Amino acid sequence: MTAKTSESRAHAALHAVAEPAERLTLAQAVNQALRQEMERDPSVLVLGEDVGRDGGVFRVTEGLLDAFGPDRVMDTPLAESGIVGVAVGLAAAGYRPVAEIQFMGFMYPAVNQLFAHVARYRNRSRGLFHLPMVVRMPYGGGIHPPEHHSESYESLLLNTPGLKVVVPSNPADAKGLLLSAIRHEDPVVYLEPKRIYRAFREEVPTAAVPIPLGKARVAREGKDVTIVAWGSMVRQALEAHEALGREGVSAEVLDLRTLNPLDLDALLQSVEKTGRAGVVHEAPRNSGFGAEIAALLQERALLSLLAPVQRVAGFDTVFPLSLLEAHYLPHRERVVAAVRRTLEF
Amino acid sequence: MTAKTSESRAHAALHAVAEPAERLTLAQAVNQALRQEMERDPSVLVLGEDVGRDGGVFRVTEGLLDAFGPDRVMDTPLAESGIVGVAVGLAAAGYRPVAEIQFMGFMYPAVNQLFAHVARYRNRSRGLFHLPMVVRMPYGGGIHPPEHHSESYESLLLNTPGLKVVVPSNPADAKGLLLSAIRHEDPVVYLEPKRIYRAFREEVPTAAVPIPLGKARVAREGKDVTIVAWGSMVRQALEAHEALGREGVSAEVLDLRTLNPLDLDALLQSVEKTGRAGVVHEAPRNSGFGAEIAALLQERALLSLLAPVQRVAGFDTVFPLSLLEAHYLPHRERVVAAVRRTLEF
Amino acid sequence: MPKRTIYEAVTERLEILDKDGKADKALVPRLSDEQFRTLYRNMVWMRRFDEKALNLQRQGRLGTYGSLRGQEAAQAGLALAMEDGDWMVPSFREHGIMMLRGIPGHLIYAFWKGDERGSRFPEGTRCLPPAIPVGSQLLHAVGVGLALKLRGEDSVAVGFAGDGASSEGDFHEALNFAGVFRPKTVFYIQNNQWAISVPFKQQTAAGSIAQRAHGYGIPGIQVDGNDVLACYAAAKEALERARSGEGATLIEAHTYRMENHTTADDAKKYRPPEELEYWSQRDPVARMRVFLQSRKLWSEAEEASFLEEASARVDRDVEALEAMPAPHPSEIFDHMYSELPWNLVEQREALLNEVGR
Amino acid sequence: MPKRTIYEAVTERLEILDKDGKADKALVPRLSDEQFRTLYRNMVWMRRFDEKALNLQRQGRLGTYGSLRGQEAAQAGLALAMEDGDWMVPSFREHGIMMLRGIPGHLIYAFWKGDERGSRFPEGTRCLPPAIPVGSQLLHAVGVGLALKLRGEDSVAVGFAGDGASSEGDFHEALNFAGVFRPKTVFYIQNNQWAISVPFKQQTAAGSIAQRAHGYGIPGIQVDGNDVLACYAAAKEALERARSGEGATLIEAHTYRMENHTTADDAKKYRPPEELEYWSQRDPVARMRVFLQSRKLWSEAEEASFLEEASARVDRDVEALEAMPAPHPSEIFDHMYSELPWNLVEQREALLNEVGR
Ligand SMILES: Cc1ncc(C[n+]2csc(CCOP(=O)(O)OP(=O)(O)O)c2C)c(N)n1
Ligand SMILES: Cc1ncc(C[n+]2csc(CCOP(=O)(O)OP(=O)(O)O)c2C)c(N)n1
Ligand SMILES: [Mg+2]
Ligand SMILES: [Mg+2]
Repeated sequence: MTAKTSESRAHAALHAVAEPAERLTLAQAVNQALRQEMERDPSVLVLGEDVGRDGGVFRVTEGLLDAFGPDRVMDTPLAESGIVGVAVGLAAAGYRPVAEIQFMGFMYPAVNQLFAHVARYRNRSRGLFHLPMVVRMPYGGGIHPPEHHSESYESLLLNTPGLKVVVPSNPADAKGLLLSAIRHEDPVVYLEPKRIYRAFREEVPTAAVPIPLGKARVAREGKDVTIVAWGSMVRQALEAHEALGREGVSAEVLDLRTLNPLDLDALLQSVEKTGRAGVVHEAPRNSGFGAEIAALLQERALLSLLAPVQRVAGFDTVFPLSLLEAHYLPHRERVVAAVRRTLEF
Repeated sequence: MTAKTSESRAHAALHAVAEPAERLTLAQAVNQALRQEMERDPSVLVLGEDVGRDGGVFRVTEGLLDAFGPDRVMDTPLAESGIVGVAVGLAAAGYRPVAEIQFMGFMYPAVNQLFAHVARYRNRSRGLFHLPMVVRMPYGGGIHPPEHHSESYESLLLNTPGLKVVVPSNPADAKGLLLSAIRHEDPVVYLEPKRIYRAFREEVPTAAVPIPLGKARVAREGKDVTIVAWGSMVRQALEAHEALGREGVSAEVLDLRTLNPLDLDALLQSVEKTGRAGVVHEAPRNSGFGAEIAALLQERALLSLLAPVQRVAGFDTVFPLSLLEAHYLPHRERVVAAVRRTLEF
Repeated sequence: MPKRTIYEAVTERLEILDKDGKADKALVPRLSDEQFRTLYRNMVWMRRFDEKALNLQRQGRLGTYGSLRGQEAAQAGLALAMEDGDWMVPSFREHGIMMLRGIPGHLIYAFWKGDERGSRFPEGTRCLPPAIPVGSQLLHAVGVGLALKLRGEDSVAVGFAGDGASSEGDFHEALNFAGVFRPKTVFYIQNNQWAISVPFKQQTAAGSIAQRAHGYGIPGIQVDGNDVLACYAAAKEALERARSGEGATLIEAHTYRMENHTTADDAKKYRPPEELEYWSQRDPVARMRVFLQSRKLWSEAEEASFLEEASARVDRDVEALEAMPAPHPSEIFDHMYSELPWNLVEQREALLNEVGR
Repeated sequence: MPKRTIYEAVTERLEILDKDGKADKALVPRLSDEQFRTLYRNMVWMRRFDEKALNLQRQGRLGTYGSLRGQEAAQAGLALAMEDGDWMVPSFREHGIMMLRGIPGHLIYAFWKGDERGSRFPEGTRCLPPAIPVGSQLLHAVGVGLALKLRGEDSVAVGFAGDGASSEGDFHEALNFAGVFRPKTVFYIQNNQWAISVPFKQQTAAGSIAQRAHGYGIPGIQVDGNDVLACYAAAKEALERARSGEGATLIEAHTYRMENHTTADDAKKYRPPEELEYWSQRDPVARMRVFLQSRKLWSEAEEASFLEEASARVDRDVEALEAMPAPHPSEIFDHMYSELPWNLVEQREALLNEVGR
């Protein structure tokens, strides 16, 4: 609660320039960004499974079909490779498709198109063709669904050069970052933390105010330790910040917002200040992006590190079905414990 | 040359028990392992594109069709998802398929089968079904081919729990590790460093002597620094060892052999001894497996580390076509330079 | 004639019961009265099982659930045609036939409750765990069918998928591999007209899924999926073909999803009520009842006792479900590999310490 | 009749020139003498270009090269049917038609030499870079064709693939999307009978690729791919259909790969010599020459001058290729994104220091 309100204050501040604002959920913020970009730019198209008449299984594209018609909001056949592959052609021929993969767990059939083509087209054609397209994917756990509906595969995207990867953690960022992603000239994979689609409302500027890609956000200032997180896990980091605060530990929370390109300066600045760091993600620990964060910190800030960078991650297992899901997901206590390890090292 | 001969001596020694031996290339060693397992166990099958009549585009499966017939050596249609998906059914119903993906660069269409099914079947069925299957993939650069024929995607496999990942660096290991992989009860992705398929011959035990999975190999003993490598990059590490030796630097070369499960003990033991480490791989640096190695070392050996773990990796770019390939691939001088950075830190 | 015909074939549809349950005598399969009764009873049982699941879900005793209402004939007809040793390679809406093939109902409920133990079926049931990534499992059905052929076994693998799944690349690869390798496989596609909110006519411009078979050199047939006799007959023929080594068949069971896609869905948003009306008039259970009546194989009294029996079985399933102890947290780790690697040992330890074993 | 027909599938094949080049008068497309000559000349040119490439490769002046020998008619016929504004979405064996569509030969050679600059085509050529993952590009052709439809452009996108590629899931997804969205797209499948060492009959149990169209609600036709007039006529019809908004067509050009798969392959290991013999007797260039002769459109003298002209053009391509400066190492980084992120700045710097700029 307190975390929530103080966070929204933080945003209100960040976006003070951009009043008037309204209180939206993350899902509504994404919807508004899509709507505003489609109004602004006729070359923006939306395609995917159930994005039209149904308005998306999370109701994120609700109302777009009525507003823009079936030529700009396309319910596709059930085929992820087809969705991304057709988007490639649309983008190469001058459109700005925003493709939806219904759940990141169903990204796999699209991996050939995404990794072999979307990520490579500009380089392959030495700049003649580039693909200004966005692939939206709800990701992560917390909604108690069947198998394959809870996964976080960002690490796979990050070892594949050519894709920008953006992950908002709150409604205001969700809107501002998506605006930038749609206007961006490089392909962007835009990951939506589905567990917080409706978890809370926050002030979101009514106007279309893009938030630049590649810039992290200090969600909480602190001096003893840096907690690095993105997307859904920022909530856990903020809760840990509150809990640690009560123990007199001042934890800085760095919300990366963009995973590629990483905001290295913000990362180093924070850790050089605090001397301690932990990184939180839902994906399995092994070869997860937390490893890259730790590797970079020991590479570039070893002498500032008073303790090993701690990783709080999913287990190196399949994401469990709902009865065991709560055991898998990183939570406040695990973040707090990791921070303690850095303090007690 | 010296590296080569001294290395083969090292192996000859390692396998002293296993005489008689013959001098084979890595490709011949893989072929021999397949042949011996197919003779030993009628449930072992080989399937893939061009593996039959053609004997494989690298001639690795040469002679198997004639020896075992079309029911056990299947030339499949051109469809990677089909190859792996059909292998899943064969394995679930009691066979031990060894599927080939012609190049790791064409793994993407098979990722849904490999990651959503092969890696998960045992867990999904709570142990009722498991998949004793191997997926062989020639990987890595150095052969000057068209696009998609040079890639190293091991990091994608490693962030996906459920797959054992094995990478031999020499003919003797190639045979011994493949024997274990085929006999193993868990699915194994077996990566073959195509650039050294025929680069050299070494003593390989004629008998079928499995080399256990999950055990790294100290390819060279050293006391000043540990160079971690696998597959094709072990050559570069060994060349660096020689070059450094001439400068009086004693570099230990650790050949991981198995990437999942990682031989953590061997890794820590070596680095706690040397206090310095570098890791070499062809895949892009960002979120590559080198990050995991560095993350683990700073997590578990921070106080032994006299310098940051150095990563010598491919660039965070698409793997270039042949005219620029040599600039991309890690080579001896880059490894030596990285080691110097650890010494001069 | 300028162009020369290089391929000519037709796609057929089989119907035995008309929409009101009147049978085409000539086509009625030679089954015993008891078998006719069984077909009907099994559908009644499935429907009970399904209604109970929806109930439990509403009460929060199950998670998201996918109803099979409307598809009872498609599953009961096939079930009667299958032999004991045959394999099932299901998608996620096959729980009706799974029950008929010996999978305990409480396990099926457990699956929908979010418990992996629900997919550990009794030894020998020869049913692979339900596959969620649509279409992908059809390749497994080809692999199993190929294994059966290679071993010279007398059994067949039946692979299931939906109309939406037929748009995935794996559908194509599976049918093409099946044409080439002639496995002991039957592809059983339940075309229930909807893939969540996408109607079949937006899923493909082909008028049927059955006609896809022309692209793979295997036989294909459409069957009235709400006609349990037709489903039985078509399945029987295809299973025999596979069993005798003549290769795979594509069966499209043309049926209808009477419920929401799952309990997480609201079909009112996208589905015209007239359509529901139209299909309600073709209810598979009602049609078979008319057939039984026409053969004097049905009575109020028997109906009542089926229902009671069915309800009792379903209640026992619920009891068994709720008697299952909570899964132990270590289950997250214990089935990943044949042995626990060091990282899972550590992570398992950490979790057990956290939850206090 | 027990079963009711719901679909009748007929697939046709178009041939105009017989194996010896004799034309079916009624079918000969209405083209000017100059156009007939052009078709022939273009094939001669392609063959020269191809022979030179094989030569360069043997001398180590090109890398692995994939010959198009035998497929000249399939590419020349289509090229003549296409309009200036049309798009090409090639695979890796379309260099013949790429040249005819204005892609400089030295760029094509550069591609096979291992130089990405070879895929930066001149502005406005409307040709996407060659795609190596087989089949995947057909989806791009659907996307481009859809863009053309949405913008109401009068152009068409032609997507290319081979017989092997038709087994990939993306082939299916592309044809199915095309049926549903009716893009301005033509699928042009050159069935050259081999996918490296796998013959077409092992690639699929379907007798043709053209008959796959029945599964997607789009027209499909097979054409004698060694008959340049038939290829032109079939392509023309399909392009017009797409142009006028009537949707996509699947064309199977039934031809033959006369060379090894690539210079890295040795077809002797798997290919019966009789087969080569059979197809040599159906050589596309020879057949068109006979046709020209029958129309008095050919003479020794002209032939000699074409050949000289073709050789001269090809030699200029080689000169242009070898006049290209070596690519700068920074090219590895410069086209990854719209701007260089910090990690590429660092890595680029490091490389430039290493090679000494
Ligand atoms: C590869 C993949 N993409 C998306 C989904 C999400 N999803 C679950 S069911 C479904 C619709 C399936 O339709 P159909 O194949 O007709 O089966 P039905 O639900 O009608 O039984 C979708 C899109 C999925 N499970 N798998
Ligand atoms: C997805 C994928 N898998 C494997 C390969 C390797 N490969 C290159 S060409 C080829 C055969 C292609 O045959 P076909 O589609 O008939 O085209 P052709 O070479 O005959 O022109 C294969 C298997 C590839 N390029 N892409
Ligand atoms: Mg359906
Ligand atoms: Mg071919």
